[in-house]
Amino acid sequence: MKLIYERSQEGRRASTIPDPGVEPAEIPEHLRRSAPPRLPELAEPELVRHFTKLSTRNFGIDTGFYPLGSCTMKYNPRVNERLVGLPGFRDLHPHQDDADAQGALELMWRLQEILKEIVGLDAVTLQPAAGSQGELTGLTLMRAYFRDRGEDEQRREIVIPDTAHGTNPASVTMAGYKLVRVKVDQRGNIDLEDLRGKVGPQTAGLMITNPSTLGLFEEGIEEIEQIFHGAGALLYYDGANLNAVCGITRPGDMGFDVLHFNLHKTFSQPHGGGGPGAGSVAVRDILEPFLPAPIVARDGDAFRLEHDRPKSIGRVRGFGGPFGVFVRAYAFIRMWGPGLREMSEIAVLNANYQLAQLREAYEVPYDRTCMHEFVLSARGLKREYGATALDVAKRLMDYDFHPPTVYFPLVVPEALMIEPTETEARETLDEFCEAMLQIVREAKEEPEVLKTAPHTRPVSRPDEAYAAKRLVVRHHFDDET
Amino acid sequence: MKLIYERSQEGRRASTIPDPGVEPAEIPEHLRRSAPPRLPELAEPELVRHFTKLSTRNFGIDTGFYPLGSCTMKYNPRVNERLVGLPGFRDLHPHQDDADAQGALELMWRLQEILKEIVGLDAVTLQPAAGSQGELTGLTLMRAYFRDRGEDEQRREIVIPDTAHGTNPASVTMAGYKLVRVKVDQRGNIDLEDLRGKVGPQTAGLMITNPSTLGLFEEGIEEIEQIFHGAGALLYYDGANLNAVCGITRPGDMGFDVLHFNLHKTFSQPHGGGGPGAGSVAVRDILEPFLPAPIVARDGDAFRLEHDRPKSIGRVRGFGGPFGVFVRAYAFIRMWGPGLREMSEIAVLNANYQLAQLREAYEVPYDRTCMHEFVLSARGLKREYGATALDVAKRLMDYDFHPPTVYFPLVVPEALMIEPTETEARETLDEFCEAMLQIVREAKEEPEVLKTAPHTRPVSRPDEAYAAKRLVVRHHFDDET
Amino acid sequence: MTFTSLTDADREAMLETIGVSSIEDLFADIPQALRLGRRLDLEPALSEIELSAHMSQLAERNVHVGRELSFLGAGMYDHYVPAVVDAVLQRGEFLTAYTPYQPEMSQGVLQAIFEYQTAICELTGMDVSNASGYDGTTVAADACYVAKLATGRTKVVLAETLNPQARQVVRTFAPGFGMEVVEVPHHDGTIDPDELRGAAKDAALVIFQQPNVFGILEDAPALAEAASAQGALAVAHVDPMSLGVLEAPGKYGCAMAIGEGQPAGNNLSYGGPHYGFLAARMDFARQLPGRIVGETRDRHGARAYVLTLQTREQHIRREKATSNITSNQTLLALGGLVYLSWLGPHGLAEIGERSHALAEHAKRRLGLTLAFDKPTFREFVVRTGRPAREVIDECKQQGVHPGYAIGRDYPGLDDAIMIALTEKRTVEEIDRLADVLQAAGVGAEARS
Amino acid sequence: MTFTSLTDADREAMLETIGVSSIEDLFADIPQALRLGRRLDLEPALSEIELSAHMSQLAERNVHVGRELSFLGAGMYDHYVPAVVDAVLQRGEFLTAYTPYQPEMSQGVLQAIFEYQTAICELTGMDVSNASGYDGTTVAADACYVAKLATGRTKVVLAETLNPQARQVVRTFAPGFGMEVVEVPHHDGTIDPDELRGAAKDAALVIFQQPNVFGILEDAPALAEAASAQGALAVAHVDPMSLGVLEAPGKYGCAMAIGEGQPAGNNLSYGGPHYGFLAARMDFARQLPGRIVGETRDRHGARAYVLTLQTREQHIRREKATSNITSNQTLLALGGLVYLSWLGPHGLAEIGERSHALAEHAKRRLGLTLAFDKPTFREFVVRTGRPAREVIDECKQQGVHPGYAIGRDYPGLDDAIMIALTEKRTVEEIDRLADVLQAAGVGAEARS
Ligand SMILES: Cc1ncc(COP(=O)(O)O)c(C=O)c1O
Ligand SMILES: Cc1ncc(COP(=O)(O)O)c(C=O)c1O
Repeated sequence: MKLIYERSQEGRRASTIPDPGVEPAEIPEHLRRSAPPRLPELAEPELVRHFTKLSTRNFGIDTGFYPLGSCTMKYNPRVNERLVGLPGFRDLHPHQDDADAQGALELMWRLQEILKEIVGLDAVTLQPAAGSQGELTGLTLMRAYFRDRGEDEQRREIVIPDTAHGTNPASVTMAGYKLVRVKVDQRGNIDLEDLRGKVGPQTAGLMITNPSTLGLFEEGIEEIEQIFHGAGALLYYDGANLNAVCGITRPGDMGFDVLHFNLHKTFSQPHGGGGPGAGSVAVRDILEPFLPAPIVARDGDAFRLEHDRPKSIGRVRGFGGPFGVFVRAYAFIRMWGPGLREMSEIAVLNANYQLAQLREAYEVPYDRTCMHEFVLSARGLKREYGATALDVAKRLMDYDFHPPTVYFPLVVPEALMIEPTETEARETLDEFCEAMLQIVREAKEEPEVLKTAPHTRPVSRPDEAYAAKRLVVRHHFDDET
Repeated sequence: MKLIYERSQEGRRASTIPDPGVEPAEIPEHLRRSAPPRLPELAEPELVRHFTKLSTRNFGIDTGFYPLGSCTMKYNPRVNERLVGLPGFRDLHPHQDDADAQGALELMWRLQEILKEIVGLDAVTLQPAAGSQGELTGLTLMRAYFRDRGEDEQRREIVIPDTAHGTNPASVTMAGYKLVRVKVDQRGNIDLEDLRGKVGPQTAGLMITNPSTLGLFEEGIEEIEQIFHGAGALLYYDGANLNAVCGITRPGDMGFDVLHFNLHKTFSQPHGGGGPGAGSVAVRDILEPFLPAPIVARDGDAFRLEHDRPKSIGRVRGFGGPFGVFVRAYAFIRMWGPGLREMSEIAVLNANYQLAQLREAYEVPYDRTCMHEFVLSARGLKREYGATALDVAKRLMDYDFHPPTVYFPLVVPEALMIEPTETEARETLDEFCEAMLQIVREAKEEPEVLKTAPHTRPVSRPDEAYAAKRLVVRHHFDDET
Repeated sequence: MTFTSLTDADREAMLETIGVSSIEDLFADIPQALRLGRRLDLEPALSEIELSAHMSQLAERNVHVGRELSFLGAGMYDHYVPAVVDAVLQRGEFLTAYTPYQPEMSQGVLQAIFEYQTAICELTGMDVSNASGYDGTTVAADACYVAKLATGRTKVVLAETLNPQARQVVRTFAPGFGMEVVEVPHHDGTIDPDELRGAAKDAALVIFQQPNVFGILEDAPALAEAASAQGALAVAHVDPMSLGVLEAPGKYGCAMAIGEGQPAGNNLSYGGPHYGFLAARMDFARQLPGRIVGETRDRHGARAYVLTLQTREQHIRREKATSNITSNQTLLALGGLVYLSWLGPHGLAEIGERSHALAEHAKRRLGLTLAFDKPTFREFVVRTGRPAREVIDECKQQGVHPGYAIGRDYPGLDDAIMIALTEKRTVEEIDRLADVLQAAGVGAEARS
Repeated sequence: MTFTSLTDADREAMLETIGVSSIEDLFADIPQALRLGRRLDLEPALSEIELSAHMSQLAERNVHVGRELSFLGAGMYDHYVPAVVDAVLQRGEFLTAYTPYQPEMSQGVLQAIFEYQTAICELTGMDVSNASGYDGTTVAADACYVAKLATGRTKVVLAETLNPQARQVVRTFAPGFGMEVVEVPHHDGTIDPDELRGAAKDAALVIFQQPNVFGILEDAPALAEAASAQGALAVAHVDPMSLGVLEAPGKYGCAMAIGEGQPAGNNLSYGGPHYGFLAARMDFARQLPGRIVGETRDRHGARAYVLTLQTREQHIRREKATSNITSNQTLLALGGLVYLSWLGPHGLAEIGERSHALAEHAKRRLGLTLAFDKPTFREFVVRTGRPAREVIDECKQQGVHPGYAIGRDYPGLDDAIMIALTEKRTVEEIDRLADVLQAAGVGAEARS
């Protein structure tokens, strides 16, 4: 379909800007805009049609099942959209005085308290903008802690398992740490043998998800904790998979010292085609002095932004964090209440239910009870019929499902990582499994159908190499050369 | 796709109702519900998916061009949806005391004033729920007027041209009047010869749209006015086509005594798949005493609902009328302001522009400058290639257009009644015309394509006779016999 | 220019295609004398920004149910409308579509109406429902016309305990229908079935309300039976929110069930737009007003939905139509469907039970004299011993609207207030009501 | 139960399929000692009805810009967000989707991002934009990392007139990046190009802000030239709403342009979520952080959009990635695109001109001493002669927030207030500001 710039016609517009009836004001000539930006020009009806049509070329949770592993694509309650739209939240200026933002501050304070209870840690900063930024914040906190103890120069390494999400190693580098990789054993756990050899006085910490990106609970977690704490190092918990364990087990109780939440995953934020998120960070008391300022503090019935934190690492984002995300996360948790455990139970039940139906037809690299997600391998299909994980993913589209995450974690060849979440009905889980099984039959009987899939979407297999080669990353207007 | 009842599973639900913590209360046994209504049972995620999917099987103005003649399918400004959602409007109880509803009453009063100015009449009731109800209200007002003059027994007839919309004759009957039909002449005007013979002391009034449903201005309107007023009868103006003449000519100035607006057409109300609407009625002073109560009155800076209207015909609907519709209509008019004339100018320009492109390929029964809409005939196509107006309509769907109104007005065989409205861009008008011309070529070259159209919609040519025969008008549950 | 795309270049090209030199030329058919010849005398155009400010100011001057504690009911109720309702209604494909004349373009709304019809039939125990009427008053007039067509009789019998606005609307239109209206007075808040039986002789229909205008439960089965015994159609005007706990009219012999849809899924919106519902036994399907959707199959045999029984309607039958209705209240009815689906049978029953229980609690807590000592549902009338308007004004000073001054509609009840409870109200709020009433000198002994 | 579908029957059937007897069995891999063994200590669950009431109470305790007349700016501005923005963002297909990893499922959002990238490039005069950064502060840190990768240098030079929060964020992360930060102080509100040239020696980049933190127009071309002369990347932190009237950074030699997107299409929302934008010359495309959408063709040759240059990204390159960003701010950036499309070039210029003109009018009308006597854009700093916090408190008593107490960030400005104007403000409102300031003993002679 046309780009909005291709629908544009000179002289059209949707907006009318009020004329304040005052004298026009000067801009120094050499700073004045020389040529107007070629923004779209179209009247409001065309604007609405353009974006309405664009939306129909997109698939969201509201459209159907979206088992994108590691992303926790659960239903986003509609009431939350109404709540963030309350003028008292939506139109509140972040420089408003604390006294005139008590409702917002109370909400943030309550959320901090809730998050602490859920993970069993002592203090929370809501500031980080997303999980990745939470990681960078957490690692920076660890550095500040060690610097404070005079160990920063000594402790330069962060240990990460091969199963880790790409953000973990990337964050390690950006925090100025050196990456040390540890292997995974036959059961999908961290290889303790390998690990012991890699932890020592040079170690700043460990960084893992638990359950891991294989969807498996780290069975040696107690020993791992001893290894790191025994070496004077810290443990970082990537909270991306927290949906598996709320109310069941707590990272703080497992011995983790610092973690980030992905509020947008666990606590149901509309992912908006890529974001926004929130990567709130929780820490054990020893790390609290270093948290970014401001933090919401409570004095009796009053709430305030506490800016004065002398040991703080500083600010990681503007203002107090992505407030709209807090509103939704807080609302979501309040609707579950103390029964939040049930959310995780059903997430895990749903995943195991699907795993049970698919474990015969696909390979299961680590065949254990899974947590909220599971990883299959299409290796067998590839070997026998030449059908790859990508082919399976593309073919699923024709059955009206969003594909799972593919080719991750990297330790599993032809990986298909499936996370159904707790908000899916049994029929949907069944239908997806039927499609997955049907695709296995198709791979056998008519592999071409897979290779050329999808057949029902607006486009099919866009050429990524061609895109990277041409590098057309913006519209070029006709009159350009 | 499945009905919501077919997605239903016993024991599921979306709602949680707070428990007030008081003693349960009794209902007398013989009045208690014996078996629960089988409403859908599903969790909120499934609910949202169901209706989201249903919506994708529907076509609105936001989807594309919707030239449904006589229905004025113009763009519905999004800001209006925000405005009706303001708590001060949305959550205002209609029994609220006038003193605590001043904003709402002022809005209604202002709308009354605006409507009077637009049509050149003296008083307005906002109460009627839709155009049809406006008609019935207007006719009932006429009867009250004549009753008051002692002429009700004598004046039993309402004259209506053959071009009239079906609601006009239906309303005449429901108001207890007798229908007298008058013919249309070669130019699409009311046949004055025929008319003169039909108007006399037995005549209560005339009921027409102007422009007529042929999209043509009634050229003899001045004479017609004299005929009716000369006979002591009244003139009723069906305001469905007001979009053609705002700021250009006024029904009151033409001599009409009573009219209804279709606020939802002219002043852009989302039609919501069938409604809501509003059929506000304006009258000349002689009819004012009979208007339904309440009416919004102004005393200085205060506004109130005036209930005490001794000669009133009584109430035609609950409360003051469809308030949400007033909010949108008022907002729409305020955005145009005194330049509202331009709205009608462009509506008329757009229609003539399309007519100019289509007048060769289709038959134009009355070949004049049209107003905001025009009527083509597919008679030629039918004669030569067997392609009917219905076939043209169905085939247009494959070009992503909503078809025009077909087979109306009745005086035109194989009628296609096209109303583009002022909110369409020239390119859209062009694309539609190209499709219309392409369809003529198809009719010639591959008529089967038309006969079996549409080919791209979820269903194609549902069997209406079969529906009427079976009369399945509700879901029947499996356990029913 | 905001909602139109016409540029000067467009204008010129288009005029040229048409073959005229100015837009003015397009209006040549309008006699000069009738041209307005001046700009409309309207206030200056507002941009969206200015409009929003202006409308916010107007809205601010209304005391909505979020700004005071309100026990107003009397036909319109402050039930909670969940966010999913708005989310669905704001989908442009529903919002900006019109009547599904072309089924291929409108399966979405057609199926939704079919589902709505099913829900209304389930609630009321009827066989067929139309796609909606204007509101809870106009469907009463609609029912009269149906009854006339079905029975050939012209007498309309209304219970005095039917909502006064509904009775007024019937009175407005009955003469046009060629019908005459008779009312049966209430005794101590309810209708006497025997008296009704007498009045129903030769009547086309009898309309009564359950729960009635005072919130009181009529002996609805007996009223229906009294009407039917005379060959009149028994029509129950029912509150949808009561139908999780009260018997469906279809189960006690009614020919039709009608009502106001607002409590089930529509915002209060100062009285509209809302939907009225009208459902009937299958015998009357061909006399019903308005749209009806039926199931059928398409060219390929696939299930599909269409407007059916169109031969009843004005666009086909014209002066012989069963009604003149065209635009109806589909969007609001869709809101009703989404709401009822959100509730499910259990949610609906819970709202009924809990609103009712709260009302009974309020009766006890307030300890005021009841105007009528009969079983009620979620709404009841108390006597305050003072002019109701004064009491209401004093309570409103304290931010509480205690209820509806029903003396406006029923003489002799000038000191009465009708108090409505919904699931949104709490025990604490009822305590507050008790306090402000007490402060207004009402129910002094009530403080516990 | 509200957001899950699990019935008891489902549960049993599912456990049976899995082959376990209870849900507890599924957690067998979790060591007993680590199980929580109690319910979470959280407040009782709320129904949607109760939640709405609770959240409304919280929201009511915030004084939002609709409740007082506000001249607050300082990086976040009260521009009008039109209704179309919400309408588009609330489309479930956009709202509830995630990163377009599978282009066939996500052409809608991919094309939208491509359109957004184009709009940002047009505004800034750059060749390539990413799909969004977190906000206007984090993109400053992003720019540092890009510059390090691109130049191999490690020195960061920040203008002191860059937003203090942005500077703080850079300072937080620079050590981890292996970079050190130098600040160039302002003189009388602006940066001296010559001094900057000195500081920029061996620097990876220089970040300055236009208009700067005081609303003052820097001699941006000269600053860019001073940075470039030293081989440092010149990075302009710009306000999108200024770019209808102020020159595009790409036109005066900047390597990158970054900024806070909030003023262009996002609600204030107490500081987030918003979008940050980051655009660059094509030379730096391979060093940019985050998603970038590119045009390509599909299997059938049709135009299509995909995430491109993914080899920069963490999921491919892991510890060698140009950034760790995954989730970004696409929905907010989409809001920006819709907003900028609603404005068009003329609307954007008008807002710039009119906000600016209102600000100049306010300067005249208030007649207060300016903290710095230099040309500004839509925001300016005045001295009140009294502690700013006191003045602000007194004005707020009258329902007017006069602006930001910038002394918080810049010592020596304790009596200064920064006043921001947008197109939403009117001459009457400026009069009101003058009145309340006067009542607070500020600008006594200003009353005309
Ligand atoms: C395991 C894991 N860790 C970290 C992240 C990064 O989180 P975010 O996308 O919020 O930056 C993700 C998700 O993308 C993830 O799946
Ligand atoms: C010419 C004409 N008159 C009357 C009506 C009836 O108006 P409404 O649908 O609002 O009842 C319509 C529209 O349906 C119409 O087109």
